[in-house]
This record gives sequence, structure tokens and C-alpha cells, in this order.
Amino acid sequence: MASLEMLPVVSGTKDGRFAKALIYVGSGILIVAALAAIFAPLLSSWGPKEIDPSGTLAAPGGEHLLGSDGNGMDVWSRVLHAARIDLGIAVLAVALAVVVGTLLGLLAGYLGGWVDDVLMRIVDIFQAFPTFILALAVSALLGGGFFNLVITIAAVNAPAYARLVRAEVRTLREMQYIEAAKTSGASTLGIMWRHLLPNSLTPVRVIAPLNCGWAMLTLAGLSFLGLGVTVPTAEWGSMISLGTSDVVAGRWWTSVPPGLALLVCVLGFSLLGEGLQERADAKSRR
Amino acid sequence: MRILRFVGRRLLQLIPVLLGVVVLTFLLVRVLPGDPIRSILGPNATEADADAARARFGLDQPIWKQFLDYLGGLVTGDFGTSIQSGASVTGEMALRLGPTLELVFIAVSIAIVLAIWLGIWSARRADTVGDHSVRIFALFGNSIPEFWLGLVLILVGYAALGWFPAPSGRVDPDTNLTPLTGADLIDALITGNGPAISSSAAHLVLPVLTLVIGVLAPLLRSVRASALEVLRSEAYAAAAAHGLPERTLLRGYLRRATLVRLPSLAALVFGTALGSTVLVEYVYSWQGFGQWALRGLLYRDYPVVQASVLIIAFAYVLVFLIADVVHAWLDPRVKI
Amino acid sequence: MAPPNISRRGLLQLGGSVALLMTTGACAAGSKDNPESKASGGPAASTLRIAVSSYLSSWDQDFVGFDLTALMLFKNVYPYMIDYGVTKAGDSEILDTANITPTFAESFEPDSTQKIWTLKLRQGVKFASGNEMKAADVKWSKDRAFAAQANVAGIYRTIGLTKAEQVIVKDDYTVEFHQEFPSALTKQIQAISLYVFDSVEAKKHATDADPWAKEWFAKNAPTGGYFNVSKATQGQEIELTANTGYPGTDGAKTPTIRLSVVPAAANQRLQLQAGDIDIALGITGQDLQDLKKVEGVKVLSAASNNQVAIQMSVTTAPFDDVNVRKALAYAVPYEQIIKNVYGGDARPTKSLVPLDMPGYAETGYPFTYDIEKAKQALAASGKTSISSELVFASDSDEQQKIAVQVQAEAAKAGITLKLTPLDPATLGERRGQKSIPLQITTGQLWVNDVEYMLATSFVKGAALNYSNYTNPEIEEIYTKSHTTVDDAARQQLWAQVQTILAADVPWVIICQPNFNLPVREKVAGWVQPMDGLARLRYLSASA
Amino acid sequence: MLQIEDLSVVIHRPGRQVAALSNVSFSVAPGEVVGLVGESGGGKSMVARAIVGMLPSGSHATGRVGFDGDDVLRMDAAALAHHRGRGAAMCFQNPRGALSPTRTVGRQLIDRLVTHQDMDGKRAAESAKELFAAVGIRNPSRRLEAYPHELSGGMAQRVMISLATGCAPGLLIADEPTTGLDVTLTREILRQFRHAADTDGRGVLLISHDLASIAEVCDRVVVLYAGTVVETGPAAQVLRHPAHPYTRALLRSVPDVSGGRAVATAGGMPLMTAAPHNCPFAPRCAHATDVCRETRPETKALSSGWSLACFHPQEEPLFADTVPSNHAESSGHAEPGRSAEAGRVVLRVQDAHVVYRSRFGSGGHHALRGVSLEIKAGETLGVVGESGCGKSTLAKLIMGLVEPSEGSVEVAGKSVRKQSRVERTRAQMVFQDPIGSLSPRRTVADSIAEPLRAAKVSTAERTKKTEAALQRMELDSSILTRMPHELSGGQAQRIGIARALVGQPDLIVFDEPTSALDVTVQAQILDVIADVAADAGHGSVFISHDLATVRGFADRVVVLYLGRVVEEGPVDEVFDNPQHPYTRALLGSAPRLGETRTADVELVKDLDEADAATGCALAARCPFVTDTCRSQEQTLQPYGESRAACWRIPELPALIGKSSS
Repeated sequence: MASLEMLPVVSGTKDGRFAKALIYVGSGILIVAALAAIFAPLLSSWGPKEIDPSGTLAAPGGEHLLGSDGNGMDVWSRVLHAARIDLGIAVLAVALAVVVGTLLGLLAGYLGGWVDDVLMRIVDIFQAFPTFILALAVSALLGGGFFNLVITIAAVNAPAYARLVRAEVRTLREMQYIEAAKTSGASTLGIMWRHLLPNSLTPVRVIAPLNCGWAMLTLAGLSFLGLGVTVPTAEWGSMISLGTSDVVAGRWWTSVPPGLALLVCVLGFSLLGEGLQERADAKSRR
Repeated sequence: MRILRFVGRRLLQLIPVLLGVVVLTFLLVRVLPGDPIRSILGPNATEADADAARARFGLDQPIWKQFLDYLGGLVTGDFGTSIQSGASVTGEMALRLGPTLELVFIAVSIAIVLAIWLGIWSARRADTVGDHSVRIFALFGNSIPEFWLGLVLILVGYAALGWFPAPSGRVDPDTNLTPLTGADLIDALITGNGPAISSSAAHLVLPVLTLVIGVLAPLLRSVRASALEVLRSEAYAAAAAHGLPERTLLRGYLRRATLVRLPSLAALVFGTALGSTVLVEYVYSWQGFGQWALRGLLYRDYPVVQASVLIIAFAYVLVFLIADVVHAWLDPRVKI
Repeated sequence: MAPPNISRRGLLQLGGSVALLMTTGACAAGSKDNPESKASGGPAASTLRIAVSSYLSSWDQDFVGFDLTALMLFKNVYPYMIDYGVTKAGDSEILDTANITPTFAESFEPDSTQKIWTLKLRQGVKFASGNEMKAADVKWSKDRAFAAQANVAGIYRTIGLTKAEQVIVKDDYTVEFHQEFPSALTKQIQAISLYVFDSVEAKKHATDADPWAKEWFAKNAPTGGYFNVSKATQGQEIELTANTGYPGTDGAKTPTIRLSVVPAAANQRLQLQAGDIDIALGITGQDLQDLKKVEGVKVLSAASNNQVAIQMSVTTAPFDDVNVRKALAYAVPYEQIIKNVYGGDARPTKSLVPLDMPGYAETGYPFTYDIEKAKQALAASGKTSISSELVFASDSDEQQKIAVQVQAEAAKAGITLKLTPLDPATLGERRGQKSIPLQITTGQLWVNDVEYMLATSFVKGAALNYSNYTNPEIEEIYTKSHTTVDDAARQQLWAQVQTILAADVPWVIICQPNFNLPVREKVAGWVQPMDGLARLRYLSASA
Repeated sequence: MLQIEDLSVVIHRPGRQVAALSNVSFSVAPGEVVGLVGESGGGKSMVARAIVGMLPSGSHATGRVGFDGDDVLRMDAAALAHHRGRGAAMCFQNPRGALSPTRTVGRQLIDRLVTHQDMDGKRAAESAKELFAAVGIRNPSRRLEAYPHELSGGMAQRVMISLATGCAPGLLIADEPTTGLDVTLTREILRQFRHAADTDGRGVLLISHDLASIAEVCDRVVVLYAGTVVETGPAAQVLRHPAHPYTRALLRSVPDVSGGRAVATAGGMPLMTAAPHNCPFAPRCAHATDVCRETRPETKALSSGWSLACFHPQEEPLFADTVPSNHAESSGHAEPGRSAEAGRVVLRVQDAHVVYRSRFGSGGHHALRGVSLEIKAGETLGVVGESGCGKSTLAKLIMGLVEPSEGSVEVAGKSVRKQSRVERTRAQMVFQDPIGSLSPRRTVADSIAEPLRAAKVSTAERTKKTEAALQRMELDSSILTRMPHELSGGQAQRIGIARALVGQPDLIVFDEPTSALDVTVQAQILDVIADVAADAGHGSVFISHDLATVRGFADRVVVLYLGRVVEEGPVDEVFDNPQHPYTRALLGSAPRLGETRTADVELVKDLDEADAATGCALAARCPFVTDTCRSQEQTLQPYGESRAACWRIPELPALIGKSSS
């Protein structure tokens, strides 16, 4: 009731119906994409790297649902299989970044002192680079390939999470319940694990989906520059990049389907993130 | 005065960070696989030739010596000599920085203005169809890879409609623009070269649009959320409850309070745009910093990579500093 | 180094490697001969616009890295004393590497010992500064090369030029080059090395710290060639204007040429279609096929000796086993590559000797795509499956596509290939380590002769011998060829070579793609450069 | 002027519906101060919003909000724009939050002057200065340039009042204007409203949860419960002889500084989904009968201007004995067997100083300056003082959450600094924010058992002890699996107390345990705390800014001012016979039920304007200050049973007499 009295003059959100819609649509898209990735072999008659001996650049319809690309590979099958790589790398990389970043942020934020100073100066240095530039450098260092890209993208993002969690922890550690835990004799590790960790993840939950979308775009950008996944592995970014000249010639099917797939998946993450954000905002107002 | 002291202090704080960046990039380029010398020599070169070339660039020295030399050079503003071109990196960089910064600054400025306008518009109509569509459209823009978007815009704006000049170069060479800063539009404005102004502006449209579409969403999201927060704040409610007219409310109570948190995000977005230029420049034949740095990276041109990364980092932290100053100026609660 | 005796082999290797690499990825093509259409039309005809993929890294040829755009420009803006002549090949005009003629020189001839070469300069050649080109300029340029250890200093070692003192000014228009030993390749070497700086201008920009004005030359275009650089916007555009200070009759036919940098091939194509550029130097593969159908655009096409191959390292497992090499040779889908990668615009070849090279014989490469035979060959090596790595240049779409096709088919024969695209720096480094099991190479030999081919690619220590291939018989034939002048005898040697190579299989030879250059229909006078560096002075545009 | 008739507001939300107001009627006349009283959730703010026409989205209002003849609910945008500010202007509850943070307060005031009084910029600036001066802001021209965050709470409230009066409204609405302000300031602020009514002839609607504090300045009082008006009447009448059981419960829930103990009323306010069809207070009412539970009572007039909605109006006096209670009666604390002397010493603080160092530079905030305390088991020590006096720092110091920069702290005979983790649990704390002191993502069971976990108690034992503690708090064990956000404030605070108790500590520190709670809930919690504090096994420290709650059950009391103990002594002695001028001022400002007692010492200036460089801490604000005070540090000296730090105490009675005459 007290909350209602605090409510503003402007037309409020209709109890987050739009947020809910965003979350549903966003996760719906991602679930469909994940299913497509999992069942890709069942949904396509061609292998993702299988070359059609009868020729390249076949138009959609007929033998190939979405035509074939410049290598004579089936676009539909590749678009589906690419979901494994793109979603896999994005989600794993962000997960890794969250784990590492959270850990560092937790340590820096709660312990403070020199640990904080050292960790945060390192984070400062990493954050002095725009993320894509850093991703370029790290991928040039590690090379392409699934796990290297996971590490690349995770390494680029972890500092941001470290900073985010640290800031959160620094606020939280002044909270009464942390003082309560201290006076209840909880150990430092116990406080970090039992009290700070679960509560400091709140902003991470919102950022992570948005970050997944960003990771997919970064991956595509790296592939476009030839620093991403090695051919002929099906990956949306490299498919788009290979198909650019086809678009100019009117052969839309080699790059538009992977482009749309990428767009839709990134959009899925964005919608989910935006929805979660709105819900979090609404919650914090309450 | 207070601002100056603040800036001074922040600049001092930057020194360790930049030193870290210097060390990091110096080490990074040296652990990259690939030999910078081989690529300039051609395969017929002997080991002796390679050694001679190495000596020419000081790469035969022990690492710590190379680092000290590099550091010594930095102090005097000398970024070394490009292995690929043999020219001074400082000079090359000066030529490349202008076009890229022009692109990024214009794009980010437009994105910020647009985000402020749309964000406040959207927040004032929170949860209406208009608000929802603005947000969804921004998210769409945010979800398209820049290079693909760039290509589509070229296809539409240049190939199909012919509204924009060919995506090569940044200004029509027949306008005889005198280069001053490297940022063509600025140069054209300074020299009062009418045709060059319109030509460079026309060349800017598509790449700027590409970047704007790419970075609008996060800015918009932030402005809208802030505006909503202000609109829902007790402070705004109080002003409204005291019957202040719409215009006073918008100007005095909504706008500035909304923008308080924007600068640091804008700085972040500046970084994103700076990163995106590597791709956008390629698509639009925009020979700027990104292309230069990328080529340096691919050919392991150590001095070029070191300098470009350092300068990007420097520009980035500088933008963050500016953002902090603007933030302090916008938000009286910030102590500086 | 440079003991005088290695000369012939060393020289051939040197020249060949430069040529082979220079044509890598560059575009060159024959053209229709249309001498009538000289630059005489309106302003539209007087300007040609060319798209290139990258800007040159430096204007100083003495210290430039390996940069195709730069090397091509230098051929047009530096005054080169001698250059290749032009000859007909089919209906195309091509550069004649066998015929080296004076251009900015009056003459370049040896004395009877073949050790002293006299260069007589053409009189009245003006640099853009207005200074006349004189012997002092040649001397300064060569002094600079030796003193500052320019790239040419290394090249000169092979013809016995190592010190500045060996270049002697006789009078204002005469310079002598005193070689330590005679060499058959002096002309070839000097053709790529005898370029001259405006020394009067240069000295103005020399400083104590930089006595050879390296800083200045890196940033400022040279003058005095067929073209002068009238404007250069760094990274973006270069405007060339015909040098009015060139007194010869074979001056540039087009008064103005603009080169703009357009890295994205799709962009070049769009601009060519729209008529915003006249010549696109960065278009490959499928785009070429597509452009053939576009109105207003023609694709100049000519057969070429450009070879696409996979070099197998015979010293690296598993390709140290000849049966494994054979297995791969059977597993490569030759026809499919020609169709899928080149759109049919390439010639299949049956020998490691290029198709149009004298001595070509179909016995040189008895392999066709046949998975069964590939399996048998693999079985003969005692293995049922192998795995290895296929390296190619990351910036080449063409090589990437070939790699994909090879990988897919080789897998069917039990050969698992990991594709490794490498950037130039890493590729260079790994080649230096000689540890690449399989790599795709593309390139063209500079001199159309098997001896030359052996020198560059198949003898021990040859620069382009990425296969690390050695065979005593080949070495023997190669040595014999130096002294064999009789044509028939040489043919016989080449037949032997091909038999040996057919048995040893150091390369998988994929095909010989044709040269293709997409241009607007008005472009005329294209001379196909055998070194990959276009001589723009022949180009003209009909209105 | 304001005539609310039969106002009902229902707020529709998908999935739920709230009847915020049901058939509310009352009026405010020009020059009249009307108090609108009730606990949170009662609908007070909704009334204020309805008056300025700013109901939340999704709300549906019926009835009439008459203002000078027009109905606010039916005004069009233009009329509303005129009505807001010019007609009715509101002072918001949290003035610092209600001032726009990015605009100087002067600009904000000028905006209002320009809008509503048609002034040009220059005149408005002049006028703004005058208004600031009028609400007691010293140095107004400098303050005009200030941003809200640069103002203290009291200053912000003054600015808020000037903003509201700057609109020159017919009706001034003040929503909880004194919440969060110290007692000495509360009176001053309330006086401003009385002043606005008396001199400018404005109507004033004063909204508060605390009847006692506002009653003094109000002409009439309206009591809200669950969105309904339960009682309306002249302030004195409602305050002294309330007839509605809720009003009575409200009044009795507040402990009295003169010793009256709070009487708790069980239960909490219900959340109405529709207009009630019965008496909403019936479930909590001791006098409720079936009729109350079935029929909604009509509002009946008892006498002129006094009406209430109850079937069973109560007439007997509020307290059995209205005279300020004497010792024997009020003290549940002086029971036999709780002899403080018998216990062992559980806390000893000796000359403790705490300095909060600023992160950069050498300066720092000296939060405590030489505090010494001693508590024995079974004893309860009250600590009182205004905000900023160092109360909370003292609590943290005792708990080992901050380190003393000088001096020592011993709990159960062991220096806090050298405690092991388990020993640390010998002292427990009950926090100010009941919900905020529970880990948001841990269950109630987890939270309560936390100290046992540290003591390595077995799981089974933990469960047993947890349930025992829960039982003592009269909570059902089903609550154990809940998360903190599912708890009410009262429940959460009981959990907090259970957590403090569960490990049977030697010392419990209560840090403002009831300040975040509603009045009736506060009374319930105070009951619990009194019970807990009475345990002989441990000593208690009870910290509060509210003197009345301390008096309830402390044995001894210390008065803190700017980090120093200025007075110390047995609770009744200190309260009934204060020595130090500060204690006198504090007690004098405390609201008292049923009587108006003027303070015999009034402090000058607000607390934040005082700085204590040398000499007596109070020197800057003390009306009896001399040069000696300014230069000499004062130490505690015995005066009767108490000790106080003021050398002029012997002269004070004479001085006070002089100043009041």
C-alpha cells in the first residue's frame, strides 16, 4: 500500500505487461533458436559442410530449401548448424565472463585494500580499450576456433562484470544485513558466498542477456575480418561476410538468411535484457 | 578552477592506467604469432637481411631495452617508425585520426541528441504504442551487425537510389580541399570550401547513419529509463503538484535531471563506435584509424599496433574524463 | 655472402620469387588492342578512375615493405631507366620479360667484359621540381641505396654491386656500373632496381639525423616518372598526371588517372557497375563471372600461366610418404574447383610445368579426381586415415574456397584436413620455419622457362620451394640446363623433369585460372603486366 | 474552502485492486489547521493527492473534492494547472527527495513565484529571499544558490515550506513534515504551519502518523483507518478524550516521555480491496461485537465538530491515570531479581574515540570522543541523542564493526579486538531497518540460525533453538521458510530479535529498533523488547532518538551529544530531573500527550550549524553559553544521582527562570 502512495503522476507501466511481453518474446526466440541448434541435423537433409557436387549458388527451392552458397553448401542447414556455434560461443563466453568477473569483483569489493587496488587497476587497464578493439587484439593472439573465441570474448567482458559486481558489493557491504551477518560471527568467506554473492548478481542478471547479444555481434564482426571461426564451420558472421558480393548480384539467399538469423537471435537477447531491465526497474521502484 | 583541479587530478590518475596500457600492448604485440620483418622482406631475403632489418627497427635488442627505447620515444611524442612503411608512426597517425574521430564524433553526437529527444518523448508516453515502437526499432538497429547494415545502406542509398556518392573516399577530390585536420568536413568548414562541405557531408551520411543505428539503443534505453525515473520521482511530482507550467517542467525539472547519468554511458558508446569503425571503415572505404590499426595488426607492425592501441585507449579514457566533467557539471551532487 | 658463383641459380630464384609473389592476389589481364583511342576526348576521356584494395604504405621505394599497391605505383611514378618491352600474345598485349628496353635511359649496355655497364641518360627529363634528371641523381640514388641499406642493395649483391664506389659518374648524362663479376641477369636486375630520385630536392630535406631524407621520401611522392603524383590523400586517393617533363614519344596516354582505395570487393563492383570507376583491381572469383553480364562493363580476359597449387612438404609427416601425397592428388576435385571457384574460367593442367611454357607435357601430372584411387594410395602407405593441416592466406577468398572444396573431398578419402588461414605475418613466419605440411600457393613465373621454374621452386634451397623438395636427378638436370642451349635437348630435359615430378608428386597442381580484369567498356590499351605491376601509361579511355 | 465529500478511490491493477479511500468526508476552512492522522496504509497521502488532482494511474475516484466551489476531480487540465499550487500546494514528506536535485533551491522557488504570483525574475528573486528568511533560513541569499543535497534535513524542510507558500496557495498540505527530524527541530517546523494559518489565513492540512506530535498546532484532527475516516474532532478533544477504539489504540501505542508506557494493540491494518462493509478495525478491537463485524458503522456526530464511526464509542479516560505516571507504576523494569548490581559486567567501554578517516587526506569525522560505559548482566542502558550524535557509531563500536581509534571495548570481559568468530556472537544487535537487516535471499530460518552456524551448533540443535526463539517471538514456525520481502515490518523485527536471542548472548544492542515501524506495531515490538531486556542472562543497550521509548524500560540512560556523553544517570532521574541544558532542551521538545509543556531551554540554530571545535560541544547552540564554555572542555560531574558535563548546572534553575520571564 505504501508503494501505491509513492506512485508517480505519469501513467505508470501497466504493471509490466510490456516487460513481460518482452521477456516472453525474447526467451521464445531464444528457445526456438536453441531447439533449432539442437535438432539441426534432423531438420536438414544436407550436412552443414557437405558440398553439392552439382554446383554452387543454387537458388532456393528444389534441392536446397534456402539455396546453396558459393561453396555449394546448403544454406538452410548451415544457418541451423551455425546456431550451435553462435549461441554456444556467446552463452559460454558470457557465462565464463560472469563467473570470472563476479569472482574478481566480489574479492575486490569485499576485501578492499590492496586486493581491490591491484584488481581494479588491472580492470582499469582492460577497460581503457573499446571492447571490440580488445577482442580484435586477443583473437589475433589466440587465433580462431570455438574455445579460443569463447576465451577471447570472455576475457574482453570479464572486467566489466568485475567492476559491476564490485560496485554492487561495495554498496551491499554497508547494508545492515551484512553487519548482521558479521555480528552473527559469519566468516568472511561465508559472508561473500552466502550473502554478497546471491545479492550482487541482481544487475548481472539484466546485463548478461544484453551482453550475449553483443557477444554474437562481436563474433560476427571478428569473422567478417577473418579472425573468427575458421571456414567452412557454419557461423552466421562468416556466412554473411562470404555472401556480401552475392547480395550485390541479387543472390540474396547466401547472406540474408544468416543475417536474419543473427539479427533475430541478438534481438531475442536484447528483448530479454530490456524486459528484465524494465522489470528490475519496476521492482526497485516498489 | 575547481574543474581544472579535478581534471588535473584525474589526468594524474590516468598515468598508471596508461602506463599499464603501454606495457600491456608492448607485451601483447610481441607475443602475437607472426614475424613483422618477414612480411616486409619478401621470401628471398636471407637471414642476414632479416637480421639487418631487425636491427634497423631495434628488434634485435633485448626486450627491456626495446621497452625503454619505446618509453623514451613516447615521452618525446615519438611513436617509432612503422615497419611496413618506414615512416614515422606519429605522422601517419595524425593523418588517420582525423577522419575516424570525425566519423565517431558526429555519429555519437547525433545518436546522443536523437536518444535524448526520443528517450524523453518515449518516457513521457511510457507504455503507449509510440513508446513501444521506438524502443523496438532501436533494439532492431542494435541487433544488426554493422558491416551488414553498411552494405545494405550502400545498396539502397548508393546503388539503388543513387542519393549518396560512391562509397570511396571522404570528399570529392575535384573540390580541392586543403587538408588541415584530416577531418574533411571540419577542414571544408574552416577553409570555407562550399563544394567540399556538401561533398564531405554527403560522404558522411551513410557511415554515420550506420554507426548511429548501431549505438542508438543503449543510449535511448538509458535516457528513457532516467527520464522515467525523473518523471516518477517525488521531485518531479512536487514540481508538477505545484502547478508549474509544462515548459518549465520540461526544461528545468526533467531534462537536466534526466541527462545526469548519460555522460558515462555516452563515453562507453563512444568506445563501441570507435570499435565499430574498424568494420564500418572497411565497408565504406573510409581510410581512417581503424583500417590503419587493423592493417598494422595483421602485418604485426609493432610500432603501429602499439601506437594505435595506446591512442585509442588514450582517446577513450579522455572521453571518459570529459564525461566525468560533464557529469559533474550536470549533476551538482557530484563532488569534484 | 654472395659468392660470385651462385649467380645464375640465385638470380633466377630471386627474380622468380619476386614475380611469383607479386602476382599473388593481384590482377592482371590481357586487353584488346585499341591504339586508336588515345587521350583526345573531353574531360571524361582524359581521366581514368581505378579502384585498388589498399593504399600504399610508403612512397620510398628503397624502404617499402612488400606492398603490391606501392610497387605498382612506383613503376609509374619513379623514372625507371629500363623496362620490359611489349609484345603480342593472342589478341592481348603483354609485357615482354625477355626484351628489356631503355625507357628513361638512352641506352644501357655492357662493355666486352660484361662487367662494366654504361648507362646513358635521356636528356631533358624533368622532375616536377623543374630539375633535370642527371647522372648526379643516379649516383645519389645508388649512394643512398648502399649507405642506408635499401632493399635494392640486397638485390644488387647478386650482380656483384656492393659498394657506392662501383657507381661512377662519367659526365652529366653518363653513369658506369662496375660489377665485381659478369652476370647474365644484369638487365633483369637493373630493370627492377634502376629508379632515380630527384637528388637536388632530396638534399633540401636531408638532416643530420636523417641524411638520406627517409622521413621526407616516405611521405612525399617521387617525381620524374611517366606520371607525377598531383595529389595524394593519405589512405584514400591518389591522382596521377602525365609527366610533361618526359621528352620521349612513349609518354602516358591518359593525362589524369585517379586511384581510389576501396577495400571491399563488393563496393568496387558496385562502383564499377555504376560507372564511378573505370577499372577495378580488387575483384575476384564469382564477382568476375557476374560482371561479364553487366552492361557497360567488360571483363578483359586472357589465358595465363598463373598456377594454383598445393605444395606438400615432403619433409613433414605424413606427406613425407609419396603414397600419401598421391592419395591427396587423387582426392582433390579438380573439375569441381574450376567450376565452383573459378566459374569455369580456369584451365585444367596436367603438369607442374605451366601450360604455355615450352616443354609442357601431359605426363607431368597423371592424377585425376578419384576417391577410390586415393583410398588405394593411402592404403599403400599403410594407413587408412591421416590428418593434417592445410594452410592458406586469410585474405584470399579464392584460396579459402579451394581449401573448403579440398577439405570436403579429402575427407572422403580418409584425409582429415584442418584449415588454417594465416595472416601475412604469420604465414611469412611459418614459411620461414618450413613447417607447413600443406599450403595453397598461387603465382606466376616471371620468365617462361622450366630452368627458371626449377630454380625458383624445385631445387634445394629455392626460395619458393615450400615443399622442401629435393631430388638429385632434378639437381643434375638443372645444372645441365645451364649449359644446354639446344632447344630439342632442353625439351628432352624437361620431359625428364616432368617424369620425375610425376613420380615424386611434391605439388598438387590444381589449375591455371585465366587473368580477368573488369573494366568499363571505354577503357583501352591495357597491357598485361607479367610482373603484376600495371604500367598505366599504356591505358587510354575512349569517350 | 476544502470540502471533501464521500470521496472513494479505488486503484485498479491487473490482478489486484485496492480500495485506497472509502467514503471520506471532511473539510478545511481558511486559517484552520487540520491534522490528518493514521498509520501508513491508512490513505493519508491519497487524500493529499486527490486534493491536488494527482491520483495514481489506474485509480478511479468517486465523490467530490470541493475546493472553493469547484470539484477537483472534475477539473479540466487548465483548471487543474491553476488549482495546483495556487489553490492547494503540498509540502512533501521527504523534502530532500521532493526538491529537484539539479536545480538550485532558489530557482525552484522563483519558478513558483513567477508561475503563481506573476512576478518578473527580479522581483521573484527579492521575494524568494524574503520567503527564505520568513521560514527561518539564515543567510538566505547564499542559500538561494544552494542545491538540495547541500541542505540538511531541517533546512530542506524549511525550503519545502517556502516553495509551497511561494505558490501563495489557499490550502497548504503538509505530508509528514517532521518525519526524520530531530525533536528539537520538529516543534520549530510545526510552528511554521501554524504561522501560515494564523498570519496568511491559509488553510493547512497537516498529515502525520503521530497524533501526539501534531496535536499541539492543530485546530481539528481527522483520523483515518484503512481508507475510512474513523474519528473527526477538535484536536484537544480527540487527543485527550478519543472515543474511537482505533484513535485510542493509536494514542496508547505511543510511549510517553513522562513515563506512560505504550499499550500494544495486536494485529495490523488490513489492505482493503473494496469499500468495507463492516468496521475495518473490528478484528483488532477489544470492544468489537457481531454488529461491528457485519455492519459498517455510520459516521455520527457526538458534539459540535466531533464525529466518529463506531458502534461502541469509548468514554472512559485513555489511561487509568492521566497524571504523569510515577515510578512504581510505569516501571516494569524494577522487578525484584533484576538487581543490576548482582550481575557480572558484560560491557565495558573505556574512553572510546572513533574517527572515520576520509579516504583521501588527513581529515576525518570524529564520531565519538571519549565515551565510557559499563553494563552488567540484567541491566538495560538507554542511549539517547539527536541524529549525528554518535549513537549508531557507539552501537557499531560495541559490536566490533568499527575499531576504536583510542580507548577499549570489552564484551564479557574480552576485548572486542581480540575476539574469535564465536566469541563475537556474545554480543548481538537488533537493527534499525527490520527488513534490511535480513539477507534478502536467505530464508528466515537461515537468518535466525546464523549465529548458531558460527558457533558450530549441530543442525538438529539449530532447528530446536531456532524454533524456541521463534516461539518466544510469538511467531508461527511456518514463517521459517519465508523470504524477508514477504514479511511485514513487525514480523521482520521479531525475526531480528529472535536472531539476537538465539545464541543466548551476553549483550544485546537495540539500535533504534522501532523507528521504522508504524505506531501500533512499534508498541507491539516495544513489548517484546521489554520482555527480552528483562532477561537476567544478558545486558541490553537500547539506542533511540525517541526519549519516550527509552524511558519505558531502561535502567540507566546516557545522553549523547556530538560524540560525547553530556549526561548520565538512572532513567527516572534523568527524565524527571534533567541537569544538562541539552537534556533539558531535548525533554522539553518531546511531545507529550494531553499536555503542552513548553521547554525551559530552547536551543538556538540547527544541529548541523553547530561545530564543536573546542570547549563545550553545545556551546554553539546553548542559550547560556559563556566564554568559559567555549574554551573549556566539559567533563562529567556528579549532580545528585546523575552526572552531567556542564559547569553551569548549579546556576541553571536561576538562569532558566530569568529567560522565561
